[in-house]
Amino acid sequence: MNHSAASGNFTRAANLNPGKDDVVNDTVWFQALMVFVAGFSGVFCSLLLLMLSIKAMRLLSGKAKEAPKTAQKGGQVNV
Amino acid sequence: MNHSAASGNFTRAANLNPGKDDVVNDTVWFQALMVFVAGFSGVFCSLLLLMLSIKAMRLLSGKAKEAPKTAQKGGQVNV
Amino acid sequence: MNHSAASGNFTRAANLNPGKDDVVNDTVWFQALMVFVAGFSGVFCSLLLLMLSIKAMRLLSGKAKEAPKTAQKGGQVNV
Amino acid sequence: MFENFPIVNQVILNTGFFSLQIGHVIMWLISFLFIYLAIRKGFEPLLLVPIGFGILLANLPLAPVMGFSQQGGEAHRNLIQWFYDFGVANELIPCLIFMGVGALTDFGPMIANPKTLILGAAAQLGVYISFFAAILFGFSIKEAASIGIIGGADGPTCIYLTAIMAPHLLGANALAAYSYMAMVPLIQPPIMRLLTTEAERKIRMKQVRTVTKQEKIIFPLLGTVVICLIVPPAAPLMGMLFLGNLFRESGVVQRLSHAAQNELLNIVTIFLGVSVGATMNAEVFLKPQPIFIFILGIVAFSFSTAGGIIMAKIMNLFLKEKINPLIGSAGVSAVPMAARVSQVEGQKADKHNFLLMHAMGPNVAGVIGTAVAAGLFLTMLR
Amino acid sequence: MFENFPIVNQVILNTGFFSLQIGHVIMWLISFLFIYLAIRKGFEPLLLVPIGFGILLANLPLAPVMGFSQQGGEAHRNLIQWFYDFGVANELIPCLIFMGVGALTDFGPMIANPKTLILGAAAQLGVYISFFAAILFGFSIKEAASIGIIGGADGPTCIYLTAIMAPHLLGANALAAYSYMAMVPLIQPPIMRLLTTEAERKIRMKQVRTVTKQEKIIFPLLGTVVICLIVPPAAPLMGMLFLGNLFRESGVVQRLSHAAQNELLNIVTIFLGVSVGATMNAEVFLKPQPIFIFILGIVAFSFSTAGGIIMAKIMNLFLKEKINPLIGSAGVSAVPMAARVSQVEGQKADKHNFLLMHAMGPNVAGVIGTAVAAGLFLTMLR
Amino acid sequence: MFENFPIVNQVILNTGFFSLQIGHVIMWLISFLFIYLAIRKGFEPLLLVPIGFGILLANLPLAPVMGFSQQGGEAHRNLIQWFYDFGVANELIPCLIFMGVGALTDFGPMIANPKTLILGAAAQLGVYISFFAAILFGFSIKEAASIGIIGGADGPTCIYLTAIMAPHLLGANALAAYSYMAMVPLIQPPIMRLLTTEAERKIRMKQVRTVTKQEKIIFPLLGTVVICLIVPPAAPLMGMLFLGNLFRESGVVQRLSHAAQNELLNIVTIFLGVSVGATMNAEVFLKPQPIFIFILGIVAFSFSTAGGIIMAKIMNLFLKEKINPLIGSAGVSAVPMAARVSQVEGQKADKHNFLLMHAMGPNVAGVIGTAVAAGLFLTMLR
Ligand code: NA
Ligand code: NA
Ligand code: NA
Repeated sequence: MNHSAASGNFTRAANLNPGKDDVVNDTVWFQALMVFVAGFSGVFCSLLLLMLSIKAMRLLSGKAKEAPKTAQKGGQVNV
Repeated sequence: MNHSAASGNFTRAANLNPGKDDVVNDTVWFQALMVFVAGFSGVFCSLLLLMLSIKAMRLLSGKAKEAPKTAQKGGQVNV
Repeated sequence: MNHSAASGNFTRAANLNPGKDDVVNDTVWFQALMVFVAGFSGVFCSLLLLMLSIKAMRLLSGKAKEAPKTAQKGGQVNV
Repeated sequence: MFENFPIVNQVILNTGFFSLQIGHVIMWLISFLFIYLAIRKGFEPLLLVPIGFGILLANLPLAPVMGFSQQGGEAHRNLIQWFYDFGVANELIPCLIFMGVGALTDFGPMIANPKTLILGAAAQLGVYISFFAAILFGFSIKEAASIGIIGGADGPTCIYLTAIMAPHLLGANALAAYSYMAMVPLIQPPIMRLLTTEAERKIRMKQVRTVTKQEKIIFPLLGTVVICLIVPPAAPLMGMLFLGNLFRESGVVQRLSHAAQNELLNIVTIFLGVSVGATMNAEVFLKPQPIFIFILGIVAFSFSTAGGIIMAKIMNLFLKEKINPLIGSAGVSAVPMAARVSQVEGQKADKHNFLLMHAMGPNVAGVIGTAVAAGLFLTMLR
Repeated sequence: MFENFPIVNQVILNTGFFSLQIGHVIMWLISFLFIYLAIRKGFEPLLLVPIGFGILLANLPLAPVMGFSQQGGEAHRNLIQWFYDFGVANELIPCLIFMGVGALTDFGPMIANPKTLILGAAAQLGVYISFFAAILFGFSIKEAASIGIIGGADGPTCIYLTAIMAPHLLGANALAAYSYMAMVPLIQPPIMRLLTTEAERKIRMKQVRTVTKQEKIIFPLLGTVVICLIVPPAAPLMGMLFLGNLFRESGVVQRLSHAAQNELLNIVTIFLGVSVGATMNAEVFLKPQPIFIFILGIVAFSFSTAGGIIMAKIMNLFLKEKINPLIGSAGVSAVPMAARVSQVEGQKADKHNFLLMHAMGPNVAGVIGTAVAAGLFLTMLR
Repeated sequence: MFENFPIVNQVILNTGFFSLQIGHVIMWLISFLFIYLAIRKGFEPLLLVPIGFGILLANLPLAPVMGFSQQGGEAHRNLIQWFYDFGVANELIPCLIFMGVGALTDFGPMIANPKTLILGAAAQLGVYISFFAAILFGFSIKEAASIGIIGGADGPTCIYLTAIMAPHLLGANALAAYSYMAMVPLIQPPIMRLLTTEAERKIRMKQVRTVTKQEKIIFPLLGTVVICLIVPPAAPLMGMLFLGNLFRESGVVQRLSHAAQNELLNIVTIFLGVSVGATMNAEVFLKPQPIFIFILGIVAFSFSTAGGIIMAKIMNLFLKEKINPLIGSAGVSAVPMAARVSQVEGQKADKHNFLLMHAMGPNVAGVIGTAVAAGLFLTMLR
């Protein structure tokens, strides 16, 4: 099953890195700003969502017993 | 040296698995019974033979000293 | 970067091992002597040079403090 | 949404949310179920925790975990695909685990009482019964072999054979094998009580003789030659099992024995578990086959248990010193749990009847029995 | 010299002396510098000792260390090229190190105080500031991303992203990342004092509530699903981090948790360090880029520190129970050092103010923040 | 036999019995011999137990252990072929073992007394004598080099060079090298007594000066540069040896040093031993060559021992403070056994003469000497 990450049309369209010696023109400058904004807000959204999920987990499992009964300490490796 | 296990003429002859959706016809049924018998008796023969070898080993090494003198405990790894 | 060890002109020129069943003729005999001399003296030169460098290291770091202050014993692995 | 901001648009389009299907969520629940069973109920945690997590990883839409992803024109293996291709598909890890198992296993009780090997052989009955039943269920003969071997109650052998014979069933087979191994204390007792009389359960067996160090060192060499001559395809598994055992018994290579049963065993167990779990994405798993496999698994374990007990009773017809049939069920090699079950059942009948060491004989014999069964399937069907 | 003795001549011609260039010697000095910093000044020794030695190996003329050497017509990988191709270039080792980090990390303080995640996010500011600055410096956008991620103060993530985006900058990026992580106790305090008032530094925070074992077990599963759905390319890193954490918190797989944080972590660290160092031969390293990278690295770390502190002050505008902004800088995830720096600065203001556990929240949150940032760069730029 | 039952017939035909030849049985005996020597006589057990078992595995007819087996049209590597191709043929494992050796070795005695390096060089005499003798025996020059290096009494270096120069002799060379290393306490004493006078054996040597930590840290860096500049092809072995030593002496990377000399060393030793042993099937081994190799091996060890002693006597002509020639034989780097032999012989002459630390100098110098010799063979002959 080939989970190839949908290759960003962003790279194709703006052909941002024609090679290491690309000239810093306005499109690159603008694209970089877009990456800045999209990236940083992406980080905030992700971690905010994780924060909310942790709070939700807390509510749901609030009443749960303190220490769940874990399995006997089977040192031997079962085949 | 190419130790290729002699590919069973069994698979070629009876072409048992033309694909996952093979119809359970009598030849497959019979073949499966053959595999059942050959396999199970094979397991018995192998383990019986191993049993006999252990008994033989016991006789031969019966008189051997109890704990063989093992090497000094050389912790250092010799290059 | 391809650090291919300059392949010895020695092997090409004297084509020393035309195959395991080569006849021990005088050129092989002489070549082997050359390898003996070059190899053994190479070992001596290398180890002599190492000996001199150790002596030099001793002089330079002679006055250095006895046990340099090593870092605190940070058990935790820093990511 | 953010058409005029192509990048933001692209970030949002490439999140997993848009490719999330109900199948993924179901597989998450299956993953959490097995992790729960492993942690709270102690179901083979060393395997089912990494397998459970592997299932979770395999069902994260668009996540480059299994398969290949394009990078500058070339197809690069994703993270877990490396573990799978170089650890499971090439049959390497199951053999390395067997080396660790060999270094952990004391064959003494079996060497002391060689006829327990017959119990170990008989306890493979479930393998062939469920193999045959699988054919009737419509599985191909190779698939049936991989399902049958679940009855051997031996994780590495099951994964080893399935990876060769029917890789698409790897996840389901491994899950069934490890789950039923964990449920041995539930599955076996009823069958053991059903097939044995009170008197038989009370049979006291003579003290197991002490086996000399010399015998314990010679046995792995003997076993390798005998087994691998009869069933060459079993050589990788048997060879590593007996190599690990030689490390253990030789007493002069503690470093190697320690590495085989700790460092190496733990590291490869992580890779095995995660990669086996990661084969279970929704398309492969959410089909009728796994359900059949779980049914056949119970059939296999029950008949294996029965096979061992019945064989013990048959042998008692001929033996002067009777065998307590309760140790027969230990031929189902969930080492050492099956042997403990025999001990517990034995003590229910007679508190002072210690069967553990006697049951260890068939228990370790069953490990060899299942590897031989797998080798024979390979001889016949590859 | 010894024309009539071809072999002697050949031995001499093939010594490294004749191919030695000034660039090699400079790289030796760089190697010795970082080994000195690692051993005498305690600069991330676990990484900088092998990296430093790798630099030395990569700059021995004619030595078959990296690259390929001809052997009977075929090109064979040299020693370290094996480690690089099968450990770094295929992104494997950084993920295995993250599994060890996960097994070493206690997310408790963060679960107890989820809003510290916002500090962890804000502390990625330096990543994007230096990303943008790198573009202005003329780096390509992929190179800029690999330089920006240095600001995340996270070795494995930096190596993971650089190996995909700009492999030719791997040595410089890794050196900068690990050096600045080691200098966190020098870089952060001035910025922390600059951006906070005496009163703010004295803020006492409520005792961190105890987190139940159940929450600690559920969190890695929750985190994997949430993060990998939003940023699929972060799945390899995040998956392994949370797998290691599940091993730790489940309490039933000590063997696997121990292997992940000791045997496996130590072995792969050796291979990672040596192979990263060995990419730094003179031609690749002795160029202006590394200097810019080191400058941008300082910029990144400073803004990351500032980002965390400023965010804490912003949050205080809305929060009843104030956060001591000094823990904001711990969002720069040099775990656990950045948290210790917060504690030390806190105690300078008020000897009895113990901020360590509070600072661990943003500290571990920053690990997730940087991996998410790397994932987003991959979504946008691969 | 069971014609009408094709499967049963096939199972029987595919057992190893029908393909068993006398050669296989002879190799079994050789395997059991070396396992016996390793376990009962303590002959290098860490290597000879796995090598012995590898020989057994390689001589099980039809067993898919080495080589390739057909699976659905493609040729798949068998189990041990994986270890061989990715551990021995690519020269990886010998270098990793050298890293472990470096982490185990204290170069202090050699740094304290640098002239012991000359003894280490002289003790390579046997390498070149047996190299030359091998040519006279009709071996090709590459084969002769691989046989000569046995005289260096250094397992990893011998396997490293043989895998490049004459892979078909790998089994025989490794067996000879490790057997003779184990027999150093038998081979050396007669030669030591033959070449030294009673007075010489009584020579007391000045207390070895303590070497500063700083010198011990600088030495591996110095050694890497000096040796790898003169003999670039020795870089993989020498680089790893000194990297391991740097881990040991730096004192700030205990985790890495511990991994290098325990986990990593033990795991790769298992793979090395089994795969080297598994190259010894009957066709390759049951030929005259191994016999010659064993003869030349004795020649090599004897001349190496003699070389070290004679050099010590020569040096005494020029030195004020005499060297006890008995430490010269320790230049044959079976570390630390050869040094112990010098101590024992010294005490036979004078009970209170402790030569061990003095003998450790040439002993560890011999490790470098042999690796340099191997590097020079590669420079001249590859
Ligand atoms: Na079994
Ligand atoms: Na971070
Ligand atoms: Na040597």
